Amino acid sequence: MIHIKDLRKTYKTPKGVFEAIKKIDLKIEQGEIFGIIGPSGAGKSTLVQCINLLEKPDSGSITLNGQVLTGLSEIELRAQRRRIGMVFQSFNLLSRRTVFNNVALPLEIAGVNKEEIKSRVDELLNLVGLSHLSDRYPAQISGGQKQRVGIARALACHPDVLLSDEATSALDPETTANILDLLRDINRKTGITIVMITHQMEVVKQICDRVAVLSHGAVVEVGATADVFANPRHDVTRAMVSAATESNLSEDSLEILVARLKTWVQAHPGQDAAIWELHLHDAQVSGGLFSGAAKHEGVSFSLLQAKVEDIKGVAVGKLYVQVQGSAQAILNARQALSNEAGVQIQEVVYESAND
Amino acid sequence: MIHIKDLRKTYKTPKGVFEAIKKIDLKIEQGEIFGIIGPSGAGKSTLVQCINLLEKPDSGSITLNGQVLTGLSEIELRAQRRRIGMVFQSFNLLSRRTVFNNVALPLEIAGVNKEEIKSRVDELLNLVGLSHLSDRYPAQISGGQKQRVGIARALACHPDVLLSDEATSALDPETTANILDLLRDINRKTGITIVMITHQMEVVKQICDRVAVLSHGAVVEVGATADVFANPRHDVTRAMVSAATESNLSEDSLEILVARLKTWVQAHPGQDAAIWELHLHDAQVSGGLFSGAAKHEGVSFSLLQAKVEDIKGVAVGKLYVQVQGSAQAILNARQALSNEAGVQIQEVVYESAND
Amino acid sequence: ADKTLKVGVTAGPHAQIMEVVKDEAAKKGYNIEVIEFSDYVQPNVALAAGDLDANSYQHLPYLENANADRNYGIVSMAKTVVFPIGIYSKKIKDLSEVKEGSRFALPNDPTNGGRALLLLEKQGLIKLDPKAGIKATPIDVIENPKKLRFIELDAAQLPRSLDDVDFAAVNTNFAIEAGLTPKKDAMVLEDGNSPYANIIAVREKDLERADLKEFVQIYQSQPVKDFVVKKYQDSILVAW
Amino acid sequence: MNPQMINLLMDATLETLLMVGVSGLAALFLGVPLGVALIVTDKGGLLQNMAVNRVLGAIINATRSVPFIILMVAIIPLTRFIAGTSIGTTAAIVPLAIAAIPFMARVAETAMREVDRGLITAAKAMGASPMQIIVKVLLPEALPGLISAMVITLVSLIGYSAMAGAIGGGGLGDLGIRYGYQRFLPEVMLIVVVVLIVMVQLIQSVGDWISRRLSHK
Amino acid sequence: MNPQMINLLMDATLETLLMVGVSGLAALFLGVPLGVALIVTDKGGLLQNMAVNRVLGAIINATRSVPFIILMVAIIPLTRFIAGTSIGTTAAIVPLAIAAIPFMARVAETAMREVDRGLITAAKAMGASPMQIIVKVLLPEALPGLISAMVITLVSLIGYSAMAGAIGGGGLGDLGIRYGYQRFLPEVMLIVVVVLIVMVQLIQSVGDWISRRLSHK
Ligand SMILES: Nc1ncnc2c1ncn2[C@@H]1O[C@H](COP(=O)(O)OP(=O)(O)OP(=O)(O)O)[C@@H](O)[C@H]1O
Ligand SMILES: Nc1ncnc2c1ncn2[C@@H]1O[C@H](COP(=O)(O)OP(=O)(O)OP(=O)(O)O)[C@@H](O)[C@H]1O
Ligand SMILES: [Mg+2]
Ligand SMILES: [Mg+2]
Repeated sequence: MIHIKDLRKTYKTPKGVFEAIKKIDLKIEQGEIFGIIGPSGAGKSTLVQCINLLEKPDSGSITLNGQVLTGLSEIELRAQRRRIGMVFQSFNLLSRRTVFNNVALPLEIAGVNKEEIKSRVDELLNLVGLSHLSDRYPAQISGGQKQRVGIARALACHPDVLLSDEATSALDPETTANILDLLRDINRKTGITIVMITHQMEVVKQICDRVAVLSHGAVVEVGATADVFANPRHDVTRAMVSAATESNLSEDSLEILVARLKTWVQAHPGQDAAIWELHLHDAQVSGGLFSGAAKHEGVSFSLLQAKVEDIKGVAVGKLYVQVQGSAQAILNARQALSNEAGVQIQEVVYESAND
Repeated sequence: MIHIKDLRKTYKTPKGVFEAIKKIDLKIEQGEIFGIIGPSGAGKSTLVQCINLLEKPDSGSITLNGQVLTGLSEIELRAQRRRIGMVFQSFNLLSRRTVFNNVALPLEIAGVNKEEIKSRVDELLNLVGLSHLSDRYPAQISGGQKQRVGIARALACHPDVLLSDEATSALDPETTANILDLLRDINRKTGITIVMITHQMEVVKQICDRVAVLSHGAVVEVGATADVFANPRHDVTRAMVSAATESNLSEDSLEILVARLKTWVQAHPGQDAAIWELHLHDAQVSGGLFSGAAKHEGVSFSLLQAKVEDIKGVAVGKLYVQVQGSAQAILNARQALSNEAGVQIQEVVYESAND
Repeated sequence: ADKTLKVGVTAGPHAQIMEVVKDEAAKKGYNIEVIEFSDYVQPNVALAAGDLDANSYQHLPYLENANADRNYGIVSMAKTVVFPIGIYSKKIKDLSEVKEGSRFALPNDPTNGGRALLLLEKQGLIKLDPKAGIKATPIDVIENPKKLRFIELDAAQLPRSLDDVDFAAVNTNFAIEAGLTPKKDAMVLEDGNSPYANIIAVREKDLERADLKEFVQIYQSQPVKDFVVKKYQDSILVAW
Repeated sequence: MNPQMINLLMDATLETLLMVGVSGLAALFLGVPLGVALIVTDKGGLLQNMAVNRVLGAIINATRSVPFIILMVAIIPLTRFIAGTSIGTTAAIVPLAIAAIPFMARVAETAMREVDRGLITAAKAMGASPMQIIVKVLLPEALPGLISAMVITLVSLIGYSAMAGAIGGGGLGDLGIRYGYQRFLPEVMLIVVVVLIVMVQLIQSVGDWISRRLSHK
Repeated sequence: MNPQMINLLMDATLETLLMVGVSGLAALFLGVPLGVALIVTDKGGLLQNMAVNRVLGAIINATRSVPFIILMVAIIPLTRFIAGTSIGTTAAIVPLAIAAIPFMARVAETAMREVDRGLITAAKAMGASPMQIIVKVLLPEALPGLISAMVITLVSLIGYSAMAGAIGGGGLGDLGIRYGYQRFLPEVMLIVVVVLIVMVQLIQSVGDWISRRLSHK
């Protein structure tokens, strides 16, 4: 569907030429929801703006549906762009048009007649929950409302491709969920291809079939979302993904927990206690996890914190558990757990009455 | 520290007067990191802009450190504002000033001398990771980079209060974490009071001592972050918080899991299998959770998905587990789990060989 | 419509007189359309182009010059009035008191500027390049023993400038309207038989047009003369 | 003041309105497009074409360089071609328009230069043609500025129209000059100036009002 | 062309430069502040004061209403007070400046009107005084527009300065009119026009260059 080949893009800066995109090759399939993640300044916005040639690449080619965009005349390009919806990171709403007329703009440009525009815009505003604001001007609505106007506008012409640059960054979790449902729905019904830049790993996880990780203007990793999340291979990916699948016990929490453990150990002579950090790589293997470990009599587990994500049938994540029991029992349990494949175990604290 | 009393604010719109803030009373303590969450359009930005009177409230008073701001002359107000840093949702960077000079602006306004400005700005840019971009203009940097310039600028004058409107919305998880660490650090060292509007529940959870939930221009809930997250009392709060503490098994995942269960049950005559959804309200109680349930011989648990947050010593969340065993064993285990306080159990699927 | 005549004039006495002519002509069934110009070139241009039937704003030397320059093919049909130019001062009483380096203001328009210089030459204060003739401008001054400084101003501006210059050449009409009395205040005044009598100019081919002839007759009638004498006293002299 | 003077004043007011109105319309319908052409052909513009841009700029500058009196005279053949005559109010409209068009183009250019680039980019992303971008984005977004530009042009035209007397154009300014300045009738000058002030104040107020109504920033 | 004519031309060029330069500076140093005053006292402005705003607006409009010739005459006492004389190049600067200041104020106002409100708000939030906001935000952000405004004003001044001949101001425009046009020396007119075009083109190019260098949008 979208084929990005050998793309390069530089900007002139006070300190010389800056390579915003060093060399990118990507293939995005028809009907796919394709995520693009990466640290701030990695070149994500530049990349999507190159897809519909809003930024002229220095070299390389963009092919859309077999059509090489980079070779097209302005007029031919225009026809192609009408099939591409775009949500801008900075919204780019027209300040002198109402919410309604902002959403109507792409329809006007496409030459849709007035009645159809009216019904389509009403429908769209309804979908993004802004029907009541149709007469307002952008200066009179909130950040999240602006963002939703941008989304409605991008969807107005029933595009074949949606380029979305941080389309849910200004939305609360519930509205985000609604918008993602909406996008997935449209994707299922119309087979629209969606390219989604986002910083929100939940968003990637919930909606993206595949994901590319950008860093310093290059793709460092690309693959099915579950694969990338389960086995991040690049440091940058790990740093990004850990936010969705890991959750470190905060210092504050740890302090409270350790204090609690100490009290418990004091009160139960002969019993020890520990906090373990468990990394899961594969849920199928972890099937017997707790049942197996718990079978060792004399140990009791309790869950402190867990972030385990089922990514399309595969559980990935980290959990913190508290173990209580005799020193030997704890040791046995640990052994048992360590033997399970797909589980890594790390001791965070160990409190013993002897201390 | 900040005392908001009986605040009201309306806007004129094409459809008549709109009550953006219906009536808000809030007390924010010295040195606190205070979160404000709420759906898009709830009035969060309006509220913080009222705190330093960038928006003139219709009525009500704002008291800062015992000083009633609402009664001050413009000149007195100016002195107060210099003690308040502000990060804007829309960045509001000066397009004709470089990154360096944007951060320098509040220092210039405060009359700091050139050398000090230079060293302070360099320090700040370093803190937010933008030292290499100091000569660039806002049009030449990415969204997340702009946001970090905004943060650096707000911190420039060592303010007593930081009003932050979605200061991390355009940042990737790693950068967000760095910024939050930075803010917490400053908070600890200088006792700065931080008012943080955010849509990111992780942010609230990680950094906010207390949190207020806004909906339709009114505070519907306010309290310690852990309390609010553990026991959301209002629907709006539940909807917001669930994103951080709950994670529903996606349809896709469920499909795959059910198929897998069916195959397993077919292959193990006499054995049943189920998926349960467990809600945890209190980790201390859940101490014996798995050990207890797992003691019922003949059942094996495996974790599918979990989002359990330790919020300052209290575990809150939801998890999905898969249970396998004889029908009776499963029933027993379920009974045992249900009897635990602080745990709610719900069956998602039950597969039996008899089906 | 047949009896309509378009006549170009410049603002001031020419226009005022023409209003009277217009009223007189109306009695004879003529409709005179008076077009006022605030420029000294356009009335001839418009006449030559056929946009006017006649104009009344210039003196013969000026017309001759204009014809020589631009080949208008315009001729004088009749004399009208004379605006004697005078030299005035608020600083000195007589031209003999003119000091070295004095500032002399003169009109900056071509119908009057050359005249002022010629008047000054006549008083022996300067000498002009003989080739310049009526077109003379300060650059045509070839001898200037008193090292006079020439300041060219809008004709209407001249009476207003008397406080700032040592002496100035002022058209009588502007002098009167500014409250000066030419006979009394002028140090030098052109006389009535000056060559600078204003004229009614028409295109050469129209010289024999009956309506224009009748128009001239109306202009040179007694009521018009009475008006001029009464209105302008001695500052504007009838030249027919 | 005698009735004749009142008549003169009425006529002059109408003449001024006619001259300023028609040449103002010319400025609107030709000056704004010219300003648009300057913007879009400029470096980084929608239809970047430095050659066209330079030529347009040079023509505009050349026209603006020529003092109005000289301009009036220089274009007489054109005036006659358009207005059928080279003198009078109708004829004066032609040079006034010729002066107003490049003036408006420059002021409009300044107003349009400040339109947020992101909005043009957004329209491009929608597949808008340059014409659609101009009509649907550039002009509407610059509208309050363009209205100020129009007000500035109209007021300047009132000033310029005073010079139209050179070709018999008449109008208030010329009346003021002829009677007030050349004939030393300060009262006429005063009345003329008062009428002019009222006229300018009106144009300004209407412009400000529209501009404010349209600004939704 | 004879050496005398060349002299005249040189003098006239210098006179024009002097008149336009000095009155341009006046426009810059008084017109821009006046434009700022219009902006900040307006409804919703930094120092909202509708009374002051209306009075300033009325004064500007009144000054702009008066045809330049009449203005020149009307302010003779002021001119004499400031320049010591009412005629000549120095004297011409006074009415030119008086005309240029309100003109610049209006064009600058248009340029400053479009500055993003959010930036003013941001500066307010930092506790900036109105003066600091003007100097550090309003003016710098409007700078490219202000430079265009200055160019428009300078070019208009060149046109106006041609009328300064009425009070003996001299300059290129006047030279062109008197020698080229009235005394029919077409070569003089041509040379004058060429010099004027070069001058305007230069001002425009320098302005565009600065404006482009400063625009970081
Ligand atoms: N100038 C205005 N005129 C009219 N209504 C306004 C104006 N500014 C804001 N509003 C309305 O007031 C409400 C609160 O806006 P505000 O910007 O405070 O929301 P918010 O809680 O910050 O939302 P978000 O999370 O989307 O940024 C919104 O419904 C918005 O439409
Ligand atoms: N016009 C420009 N001139 C110079 N450098 C630029 C320009 N635009 C972007 N850059 C640089 O190019 C890099 C990529 O920018 P881009 O906007 O694509 O980043 P991004 O991945 O979208 O970041 P973010 O997540 O913060 O939005 C950044 O380092 C930025 O500083
Ligand atoms: Mg980006
Ligand atoms: Mg907001």
